[in-house]
Amino acid sequence: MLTKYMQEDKRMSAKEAVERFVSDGDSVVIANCLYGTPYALIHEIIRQGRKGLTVFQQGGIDEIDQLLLGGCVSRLLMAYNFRVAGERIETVLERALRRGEVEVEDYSNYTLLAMLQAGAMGYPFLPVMSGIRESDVYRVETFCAGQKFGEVECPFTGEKVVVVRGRNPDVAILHVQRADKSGNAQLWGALINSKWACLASSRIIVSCEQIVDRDTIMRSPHLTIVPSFRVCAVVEEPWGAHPSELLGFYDYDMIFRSLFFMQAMSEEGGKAWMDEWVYGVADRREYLQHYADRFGLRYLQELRAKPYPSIPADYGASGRRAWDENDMSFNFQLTRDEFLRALEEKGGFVNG
Amino acid sequence: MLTKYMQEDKRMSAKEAVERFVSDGDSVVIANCLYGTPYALIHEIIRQGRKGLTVFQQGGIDEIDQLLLGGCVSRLLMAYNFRVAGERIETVLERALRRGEVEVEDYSNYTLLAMLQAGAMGYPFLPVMSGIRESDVYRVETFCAGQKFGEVECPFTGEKVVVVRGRNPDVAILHVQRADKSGNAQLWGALINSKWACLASSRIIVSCEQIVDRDTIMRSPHLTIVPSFRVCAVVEEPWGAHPSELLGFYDYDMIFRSLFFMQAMSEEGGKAWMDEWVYGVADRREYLQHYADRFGLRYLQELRAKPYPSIPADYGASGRRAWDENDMSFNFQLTRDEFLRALEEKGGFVNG
Amino acid sequence: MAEVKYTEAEIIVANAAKEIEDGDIVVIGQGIPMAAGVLAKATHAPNCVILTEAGLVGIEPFRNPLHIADPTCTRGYMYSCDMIDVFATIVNRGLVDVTFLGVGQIDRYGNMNSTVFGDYRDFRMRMMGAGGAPEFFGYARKAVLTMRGGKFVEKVDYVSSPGYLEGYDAREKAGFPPGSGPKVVYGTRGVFRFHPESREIYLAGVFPGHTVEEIKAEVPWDLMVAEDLEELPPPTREEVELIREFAPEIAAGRKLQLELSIPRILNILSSRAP
Amino acid sequence: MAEVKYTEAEIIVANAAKEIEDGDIVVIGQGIPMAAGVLAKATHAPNCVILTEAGLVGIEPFRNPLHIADPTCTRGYMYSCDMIDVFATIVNRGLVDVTFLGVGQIDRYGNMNSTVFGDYRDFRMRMMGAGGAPEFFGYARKAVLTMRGGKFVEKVDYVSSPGYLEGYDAREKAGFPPGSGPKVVYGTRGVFRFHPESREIYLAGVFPGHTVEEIKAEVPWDLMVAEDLEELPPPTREEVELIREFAPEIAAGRKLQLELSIPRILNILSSRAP
Repeated sequence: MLTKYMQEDKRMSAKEAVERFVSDGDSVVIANCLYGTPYALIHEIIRQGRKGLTVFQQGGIDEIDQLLLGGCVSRLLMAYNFRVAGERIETVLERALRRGEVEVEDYSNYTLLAMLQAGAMGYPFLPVMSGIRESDVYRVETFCAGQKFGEVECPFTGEKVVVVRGRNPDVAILHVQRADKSGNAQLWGALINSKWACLASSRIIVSCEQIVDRDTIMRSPHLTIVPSFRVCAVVEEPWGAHPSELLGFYDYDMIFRSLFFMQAMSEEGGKAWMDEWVYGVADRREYLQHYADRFGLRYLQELRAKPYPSIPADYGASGRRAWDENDMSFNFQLTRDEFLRALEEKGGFVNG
Repeated sequence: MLTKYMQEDKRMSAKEAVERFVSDGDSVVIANCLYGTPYALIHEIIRQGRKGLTVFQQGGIDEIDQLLLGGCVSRLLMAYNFRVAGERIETVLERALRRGEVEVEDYSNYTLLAMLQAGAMGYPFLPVMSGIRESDVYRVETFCAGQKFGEVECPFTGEKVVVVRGRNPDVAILHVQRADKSGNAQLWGALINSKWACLASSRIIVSCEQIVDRDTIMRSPHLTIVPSFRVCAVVEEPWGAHPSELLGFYDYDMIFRSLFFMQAMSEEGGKAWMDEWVYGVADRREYLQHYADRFGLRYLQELRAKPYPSIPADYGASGRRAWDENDMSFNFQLTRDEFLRALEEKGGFVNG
Repeated sequence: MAEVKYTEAEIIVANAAKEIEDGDIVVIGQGIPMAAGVLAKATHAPNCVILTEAGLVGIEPFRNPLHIADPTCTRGYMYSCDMIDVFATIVNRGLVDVTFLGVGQIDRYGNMNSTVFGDYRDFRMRMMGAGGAPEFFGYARKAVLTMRGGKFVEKVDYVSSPGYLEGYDAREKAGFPPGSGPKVVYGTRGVFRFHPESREIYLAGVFPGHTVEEIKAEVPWDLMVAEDLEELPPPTREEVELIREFAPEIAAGRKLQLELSIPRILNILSSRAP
Repeated sequence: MAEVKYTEAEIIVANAAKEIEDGDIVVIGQGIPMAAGVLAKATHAPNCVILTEAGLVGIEPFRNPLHIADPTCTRGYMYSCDMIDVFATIVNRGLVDVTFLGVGQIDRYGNMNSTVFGDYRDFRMRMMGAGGAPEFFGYARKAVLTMRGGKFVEKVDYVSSPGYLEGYDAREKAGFPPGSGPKVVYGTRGVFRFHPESREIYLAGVFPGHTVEEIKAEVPWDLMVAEDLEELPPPTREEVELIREFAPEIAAGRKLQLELSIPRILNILSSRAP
């Protein structure tokens, strides 16, 4: 059975959140895909030297490479991982695979996420589009052998339907625009896998650009992607998704990403990048400071978002209370005293 | 295969929408449950005398009673229908059942909606919580006999899982706060069944309090519950959900509902109500006019919502174009002319 | 200080509210259950999360909701999802601590009927239907039942929501989550619980002014009675004031509520626009 | 008027854009496909709906998106859903008219590999992975392929996205929607289509300045060539201007793009904060 997290205040540092809620050998899902990637949390996991993680990776740019360079990952369930260079340049993933440091199980975007949706819904399996059966995604198995896909006969139509197994990672890490201190997390923009990745997992660590008051959440409940009682830690981390982008805050930092791609083409370069940008800083604040020291803050400022607020939803109602300002009931058209007298007269009180 | 509806302007009257898109014998789902009930569309269906409908009803207050009084419904897949009176008063549904005018198949809220979710997702079935197997909801069947529930063995865990069949109603009727003229429909508040009921259906008729410009939709895409290409008709219908409630517009009208409940306790009373409020008016405008004539507009005004806007989501980004106001590329740091020259010099043109 | 006067509904609400612990996740319906939830949140359980199957999660109603999808009586809520989300990602994941349900018919093993009285086809009365009850009742950690107008019967005419089935370990054998099931029934005269082994319902307490005999007379079998029968406390002044503030209709009870509101309704309905 | 000069990418984008009809629902990825979609919407298909598997539906990018989840280059979009919604409620329901995909390896029956070159375990190169391709390719009404750097092979090393399988009616027999499958491949020198019966790929047209022989030399089997081989039109001035306005990086092509942006990158990286 899932643990609920009911504390009113779950604010803590990334360091504390990872110390308390991510262990060696855990299965971890990165609950933003391409957009809003939780780099602050990922770098903290690397800094703390977590080992033997099984990672569910929907679509990655460079975060998996960084986790591999950190030696954190032993198994990857993966649909897509960006490759910047051609065949002659060996990627970080290729090096790790050739050395036997990591195993990969290939999925399509949809079948990977369907496993998490099934897990989130508490179902042992969910149907997927059965055409996948004709692909090597279906036929070629590694560490999920025998559990990768299944088939059931539909009791209504008789058709053979491919299904995937429900999966429940130990930890989801998510970055969002805003959250309250108890963990109601609000995300907008590309929602890709966030809902299902989080809700499938046993523990959810949320980092956010801003901690907001509870009223902000209560007044825009349609933006909440994960409710507080599922969240174990809230980390306020401005620029927490840099160098990826987040609507309302910043664009992606293509130049900075290029730096990683260029360095990671060689083993030594990749290590140097990690030493400089992950191990060489204590936390995200130092990372930003280092960025400012090295390139000047203006390159970050250039990425800054200009405001473009959504058109609000009006949650208004009459706001009528049971008793109005004259202590009159709208439904009964009685004052409170008259109401109590009526209860008395009509025998409403059992101990009257 | 589903029909797409790509016309840019789908505005029409409720009369035209029902004439064109609802036929005798159709299966229909009411895509708001308890909240925001599309009464204007329901009354129009009754006025046009549709017959032999199969209705999916999640949770009804009086709308099913009204459809039954109109003689529209021959089959009901139903989870809940409000009953105001005790055993001594025969309800509209009881009368219709005893006369054999309608058949009911009982579901739970969840299993009914799971069928629509399966249909919306294009799956032949979906798992449900298997405990339903121990209930008469599972065991007692009427017109869905043999297709009501099924069971499959999970290929991963071996457990026997109860499943429901995917269902695709012919028509969904939905009321929302706002929509654009091409049908992007935005709803907030209790979302209950709206998404799955609509997306499962072949045709979706949307009524809304307000037609808004496209920009309002584009700036708040998280509120869109149904995208335009699924919607076949958009009906602007202020107070279109009266006497139910809709956030940002009005509270429920308990007094008016009481009128129906009281009248519907007798067969003649129910008929009189229908004559007065459905058949006796040509459309929703006349209905509102009749309300004002009969009770005074002030009772409607008392239901009016006071504004309580949500806290916006900031969809801002840097807004940077490929070329800035000086015709300079941010990524290349070249002007357009320099860029074209570079293409030329570096042999970028194949017909150069 | 004079003893506070209270209604039949108020003593049920006040006692049922105590079934909620602070930090509980509570799935709730309209009427007495909602009043109990709001009372608990206003008193001993400020951190409980109240949700309805309509997808309204973390609501804080300032007025009695007319139904489970009524968001006009909150000033916001923390998470807006839909009915499938509630059932699959919350109920099915075992996150619901307490569910409240009203009773139509109930048998000695807590099996409930809210669908039909009499034969399914040749019925005596159609109730509202199963609604959310089968899954809430099936998968919440604790189900709290309230019963006003409901009936104890030897055998329910239709099993809308399975309780302990034939008793003993039948419920667990059928695959329901261990420990789930009905725990307590609040009637108008007393409170009932379920025997830990046989899962047969027994009378666990009586409300002030009522007797075991009265209650046994309403049960068509020889009802077990606890040896250490408790006398349930009347509501406190604070409790009745909170209930009446928020939900005078609930406090009054259905019959009185109708009686009190009909003059206003008739007044409006007979009025003519000026 | 002088003939407009165009790049390798621009003639592909301009021709591929014509595969989109007005009113189409188009699932699209980054790069050439996105440029084609935006070009189509800006010219002959103003009412097409562009969406990505990230749940961004009805986007109107004003700049070339870096990836499919990049909403920084739109000013809003009409419907925000998630990846499951896109695949299940849109793709699986048969609503996608056109999907664009880039080719890694492709065989004569349009089976595609975007996962691995060489043996799966003892690989030569790992590509990006299957991503959204298997289901888009499987369930869209029409798949349009673009190929720059991709290869024709007798047998793909790994079937990421099944095309016509072994040809003829194998695809339909396997249960894919009737009429679905790859329809056209835009290479850098010509365009390929699939024989209506055998489903074998054939050369349907050449780009100006290229020959059938050049193209046949890149295909490891005796490529069929259409009798009525078309010569594909160069892009118009309006088309290249639109492409360069929106996506100069795409216009330049990957190699030149790198070459042109590296000076700026190095400049920044070697700079020190003041």
